[in-house]
Amino acid sequence: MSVLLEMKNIHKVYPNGTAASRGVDLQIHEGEIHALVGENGAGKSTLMKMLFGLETPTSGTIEYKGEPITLGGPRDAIKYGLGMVHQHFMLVPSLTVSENIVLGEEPKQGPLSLFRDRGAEERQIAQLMATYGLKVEPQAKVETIPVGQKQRVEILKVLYRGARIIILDEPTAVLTPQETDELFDSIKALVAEGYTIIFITHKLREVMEISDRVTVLKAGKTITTLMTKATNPEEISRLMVGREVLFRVKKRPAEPKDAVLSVQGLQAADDKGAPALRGVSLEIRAGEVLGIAGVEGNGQTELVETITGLRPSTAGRIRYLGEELTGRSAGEIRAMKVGHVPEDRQTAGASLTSTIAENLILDHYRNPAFRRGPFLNARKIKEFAQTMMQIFDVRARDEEVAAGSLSGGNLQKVVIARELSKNPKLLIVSQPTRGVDIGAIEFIHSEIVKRRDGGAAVMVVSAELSEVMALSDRIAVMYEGEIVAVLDNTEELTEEEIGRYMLGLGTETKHKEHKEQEAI
Amino acid sequence: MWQSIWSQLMDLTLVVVLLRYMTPILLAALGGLISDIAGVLNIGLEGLMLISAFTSIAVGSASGNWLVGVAAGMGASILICLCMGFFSIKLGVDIIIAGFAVNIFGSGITIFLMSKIFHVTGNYSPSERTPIPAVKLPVIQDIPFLGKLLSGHSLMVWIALLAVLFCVVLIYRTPYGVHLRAVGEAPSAAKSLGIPVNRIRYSALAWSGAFAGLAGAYLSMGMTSMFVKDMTAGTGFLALAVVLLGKRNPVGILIGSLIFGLASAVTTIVQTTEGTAIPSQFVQMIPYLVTLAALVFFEVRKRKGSAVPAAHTL
Amino acid sequence: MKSVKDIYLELSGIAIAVLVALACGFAVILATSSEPLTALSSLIVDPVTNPFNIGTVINKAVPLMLTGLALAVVFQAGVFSMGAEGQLYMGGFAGALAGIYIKGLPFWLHFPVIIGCAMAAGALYAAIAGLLKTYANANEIVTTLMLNFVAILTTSYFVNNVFKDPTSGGAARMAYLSPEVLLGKLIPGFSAHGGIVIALLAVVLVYLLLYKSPVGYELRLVGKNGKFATYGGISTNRVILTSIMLSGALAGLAGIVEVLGIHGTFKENFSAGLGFDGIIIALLARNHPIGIVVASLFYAYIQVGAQTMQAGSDMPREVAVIIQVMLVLLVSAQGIFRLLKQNVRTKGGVV
Amino acid sequence: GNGDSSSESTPASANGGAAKVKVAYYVDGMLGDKGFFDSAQRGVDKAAKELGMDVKTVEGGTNQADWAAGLESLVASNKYDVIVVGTSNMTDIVRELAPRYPDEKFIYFDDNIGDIPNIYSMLYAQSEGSFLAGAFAALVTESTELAAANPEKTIGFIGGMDIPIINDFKAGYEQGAKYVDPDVKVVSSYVGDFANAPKGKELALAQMNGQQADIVFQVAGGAGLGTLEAGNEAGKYTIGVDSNQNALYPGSVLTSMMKNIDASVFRALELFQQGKLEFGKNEVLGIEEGGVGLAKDDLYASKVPQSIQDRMAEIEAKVASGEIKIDSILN
Ligand SMILES: Nc1ncnc2c1ncn2[C@@H]1O[C@H](COP(=O)(O)OP(=O)(O)OP(=O)(O)O)[C@@H](O)[C@H]1O
Ligand SMILES: Nc1ncnc2c1ncn2[C@@H]1O[C@H](COP(=O)(O)OP(=O)(O)OP(=O)(O)O)[C@@H](O)[C@H]1O
Ligand SMILES: [Mg+2]
Ligand SMILES: [Mg+2]
Repeated sequence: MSVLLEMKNIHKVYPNGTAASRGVDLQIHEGEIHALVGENGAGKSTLMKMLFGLETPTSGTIEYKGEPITLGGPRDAIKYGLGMVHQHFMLVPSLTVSENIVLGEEPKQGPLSLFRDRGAEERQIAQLMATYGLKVEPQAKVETIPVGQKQRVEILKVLYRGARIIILDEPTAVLTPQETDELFDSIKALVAEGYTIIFITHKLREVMEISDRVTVLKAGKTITTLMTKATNPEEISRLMVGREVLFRVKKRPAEPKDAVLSVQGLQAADDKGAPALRGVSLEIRAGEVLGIAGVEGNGQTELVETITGLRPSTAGRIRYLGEELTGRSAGEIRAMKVGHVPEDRQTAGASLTSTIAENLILDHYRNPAFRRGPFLNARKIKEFAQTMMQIFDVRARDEEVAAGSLSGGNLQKVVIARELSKNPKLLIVSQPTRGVDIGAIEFIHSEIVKRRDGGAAVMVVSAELSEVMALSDRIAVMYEGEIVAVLDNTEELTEEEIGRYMLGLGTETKHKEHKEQEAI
Repeated sequence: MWQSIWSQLMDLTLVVVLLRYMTPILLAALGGLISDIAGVLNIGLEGLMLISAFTSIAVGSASGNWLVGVAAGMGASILICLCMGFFSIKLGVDIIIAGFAVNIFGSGITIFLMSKIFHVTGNYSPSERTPIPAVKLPVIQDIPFLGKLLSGHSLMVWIALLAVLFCVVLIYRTPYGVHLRAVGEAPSAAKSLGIPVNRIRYSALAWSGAFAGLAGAYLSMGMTSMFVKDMTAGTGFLALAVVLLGKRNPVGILIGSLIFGLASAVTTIVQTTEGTAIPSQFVQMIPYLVTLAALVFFEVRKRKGSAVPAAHTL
Repeated sequence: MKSVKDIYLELSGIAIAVLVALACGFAVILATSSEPLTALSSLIVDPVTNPFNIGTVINKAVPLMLTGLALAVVFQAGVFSMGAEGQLYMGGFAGALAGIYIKGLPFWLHFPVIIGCAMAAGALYAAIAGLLKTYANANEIVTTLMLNFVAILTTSYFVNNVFKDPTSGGAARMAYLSPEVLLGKLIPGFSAHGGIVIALLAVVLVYLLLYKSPVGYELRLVGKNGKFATYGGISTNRVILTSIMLSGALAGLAGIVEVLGIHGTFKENFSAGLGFDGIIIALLARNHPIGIVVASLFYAYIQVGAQTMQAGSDMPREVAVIIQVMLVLLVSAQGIFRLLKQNVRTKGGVV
Repeated sequence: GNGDSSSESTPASANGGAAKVKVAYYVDGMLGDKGFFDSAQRGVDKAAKELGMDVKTVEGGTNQADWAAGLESLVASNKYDVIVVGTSNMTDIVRELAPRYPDEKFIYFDDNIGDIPNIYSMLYAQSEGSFLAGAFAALVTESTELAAANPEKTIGFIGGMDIPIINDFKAGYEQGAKYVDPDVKVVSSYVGDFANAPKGKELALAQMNGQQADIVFQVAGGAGLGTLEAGNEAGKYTIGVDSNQNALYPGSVLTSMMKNIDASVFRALELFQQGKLEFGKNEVLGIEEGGVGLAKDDLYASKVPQSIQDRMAEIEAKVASGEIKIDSILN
């Protein structure tokens, strides 16, 4: 295979002084799937932004087919056939899917080509979708479609621009396993047509499954590039993190005690007013982890929000340690030692423009122990924040750093630290490791298990089936706003079996346990 | 009073007055709209209108041609907007500060130029008047009802109404319009697609300058034939309110301007009716109270439409 | 927190901006004046050399500090109120009424009652916009702009009719307040009045409130990320309403301090845009109370400079105003700071 | 007077070697109102030209808070022999300030300042002038000789703001109209400020078209210019204010109610130069003293029917002699 793109000795210093790349080399061969891995903040996204012309390297050269090129902006990159799907969606929410796809390259008509040609737009998009099997409702506003479809829109955008080299920055972080499979099918189809793919992920399983070669970055430097066939996840993770990483969570069998949370016949509506929970009943006992599995959009989000008081219920009851939670405000519920790690850490889980310390004291600023007279006790807060950062290994200069400047993994650690620092009796954790590197995953998982062993009731919601299976003692499967099965997480339980329930194809035999659960 | 309002409604005087009050607000608000959807809220409409009002009448009377005057007014206003862009986009001045600066500047520079060029203070009424012509529709003007409704309005009234259509087409029917919205809503997304974000912002400011320019020209060469210092007297801020009242969409802005125009027209009638017992200050409040009421009405109605109650109120 | 280097960069940035602004101003002066040196020195030197002018700078800075604070409080909560002007009128009005019509109180009680009435009136008036925002989701820019007109017209009606001092002749004003409740001169012979003490006190209190108290924590959190605050169990509506009312109280305080310090009673049109100047001050100071002190003094300084230049040279008022605008624009040009920092940080690199 | 100023170095001046009288005029607002500020400026300018005085005008701007300090810095600079200042807005400020600078001299216009030895003040009986305007308007609306006068006995008044000083004009205007004919209706409206010319025009058009007012008296500064334009456009009549505005729209602006501030300021300055100005004196300048009156220029002579001119001369004489008593709402 010929070398299509080469980045040589790339350095990048951001205006705020962060050295994100410190001599990176990368070679991309034509027609390959090239995986890029590394810890959070290793400089993967930065490198790709430079390749796509969004950032300018401080020094170093980029070559296309052996010729040095300069990329003044995305337009230049598009000329060389580059396309990029960004880690955080680059979509305009109030525009429609098709407007987003053609944005900047609209088909035009009329005098001086002044007007949009909506007919041509529709035709071209329909054809594109048919060719690559990526279906999205073209006239829907982007703000109304689910993440999986947003991802497709991003890929369609790239294809529409005729890109031959496609950069995918953590495309699977927000996808369900099914959606990931579909994405991989599309990627394989593209490669078969001669496209070149650069693929960033934290999931080594995916690296092994789909890539031809893999480059490992660490702290802004290239460690090495390996043939995927000639390596294994253990080796990659050792190169990334610099030590052995455990892939299975070590945990003892659960010793469940009294029920902490019991939910009965819970109903609630989604944002548009349609029923999202249609009578959910479940129970979590102290010292156990209940995993919630399900294809995203089957009511998991609403379930968590209703229990934590962020969404009103329309029927049913929630009891927590013998007290009624229904109708209480989020503030009251949080004050009752309910911890909640929300699925969306960027907006709900953290205030990016506030400092780390400010993010950490969300539950404590009203606490007299953190007061001095009518004021906040700055010294106490500082001590607290520093302790938390130490315990949870949050890597940042100090506690006054804006949360937004942390890498995803570190930010997630801040959120987890805050929720665990209140010693919750009930801990509800949504997507705890989305977009987080393997070292941090290991850490977060072990913290969750520690809490369970400390006697907390834990609910884990994750789109990552493997994560649910690794952490849970029992697994409840949600389908269309109902719990269709509650399964004991034993050695015999397989992903396939859970998958069947997730798709609504459950069998009678397993429904037995489901009924049992309802009887409680 | 009611009788007076009724009779003026019937003989369409109310409509004619309404259109005159509506026009400058509508034009300036459309300008505000375009910059606002591109993410650069233009607080400087007031100053821009003053600058254009002065420039257009000065150039119009010097050249003896209203069209040249209007063009000059628009040009001056666009130029100031580009300077605003330079300060806010290039030098990072907060766009709101830049807008206030334009307002202060507009008031000062017009008075200064008036005294330097025409050696007058306070106001300038050229001896040669070059008003923006009124449109008399040949046959229609003789039809009783239709004639008064459609004929005899200043050309700028029609331009303002057409400008609504123009903005609809510009924003929703052209690629440029989509780019405007993208730049305002998700600049980094726009940038990642190679859309020149800053250039779009400059252009949006230029549009707002063009429309504010038309509005200003109408004040000095349409509604009146003179420039009076600070003659906008808050119109730019009302236009800003209408941008937001109209939910950032041209038709909404038309409705907002009509509501405001109607309230002003009715206020004028109330104010000129003999023997109203209401103190004048309270009569003058009517347009503002009506705007408030309209805002609340639209919001409450919208909220009734959505099924989910806001999760957390007080 | 900022490192010493950052502060150093910031300061040199400001110095550069001021120099550029002065250069621009000097160019304008050269082009329009026949005595540019006199004009320039009266613009820059006069406000700080003559004690009378220093007092004037301080007096002008006082209401700016208070309205600047008022707006910083709402801006920090993510609410773009433009209503300080109307709230200021309401505050000055109610405070003056309390000063004139509440009789028989000893000074030490009367004064706080006046201040309290003014702040309460400002807060209550602001609450209208706050309630419209939280309950009807009505855009605060529109409501506050409209309410400004309503406040000015309402007070105008009352001061011209109901509460007009019969001896005031053609100028509409209420009766003068008794001298003992007025803010007297701080030092005899020096024109600065006691308002500066109130303003600085307010700065300290607002600073403590915003940065050191739980209320301030909630307020800033709502401003920075309302979703996060909601998730954390903070009622965003309550916080928004609190911030708007707090802002109204501060604007009301600005009104009554002007009344007690400068005018002696409530006069029609006494504010002349102080509420809008406050927006500029708050933005210049990036909503920080300490910055507001500096920004207000700077703004007052250039305003007085513009006046002394007009009085002391052949510069017309308008040119002075234009130079004033240039100074504000350039000093707030963050781009200059950004470029400076970037050059320092990435120096040595190929850009 | 200001006999001794030998210490001052004077540039070669018109009046042969003698030191120039230095005059400062403090405007508590901005010039360009085409009203009393401008009028006083004309008086000051005339003094500069004809009496060779050295004149400096300082505009205080619209912020009231600046005025006291602005005037004081002018006074304290000690550069001027006499300071011209006026309007009812400055009364309290000057009353407080003048006693603290007993060596400075003030000429005060448009209000009476009371018993302060270093101030000479002049008050214009604007209600007297407005009375004449009202009588004139009533005669016009009832006229059969004027083409645009309709049978309706309605006249209009447009004020800048609903404030006492404006309402004093209005009160005089109404008294004048009722004097001529008690049945005349007066329609009054206010612009809300002194700048919004388009609104001044709309209000006038509404009075003229909606209420059949055939003549409108404007007391609205810059906004009033819109009113005058409306009269011209609607083919109706208007009355200007403060200075002679007859020439703005000949034949439509039939006359103007003038406050002769320029003449009186000039007169005071002239007396000052001659050392004859009586400081400590308060004068009320009415019709008799030439302080107020209608503008009777060539346009007036040619456009106003002789019968009305005659009636006005008669009424004026009665006002001047005190036969007609006019109530002012001020004081
Ligand atoms: N715009 C920026 N300005 C300043 N620093 C930045 C910026 N973007 C990224 N960084 C910093 O550069 C470093 C590398 O970030 P980058 O986004 O490339 O990491 P990454 O490898 O993509 O991490 P992740 O796995 O979390 O996506 C980090 O320390 C980050 O904080
Ligand atoms: N302007 C900036 N200044 C400082 N840091 C920044 C800036 N922009 C982004 N970063 C940080 O750079 C890091 C990488 O950014 P990016 O957005 O690629 O990843 P992320 O989603 O935060 O992390 P992850 O991929 O682990 O989920 C993040 O920590 C981000 O917060
Ligand atoms: Mg990344
Ligand atoms: Mg008549």
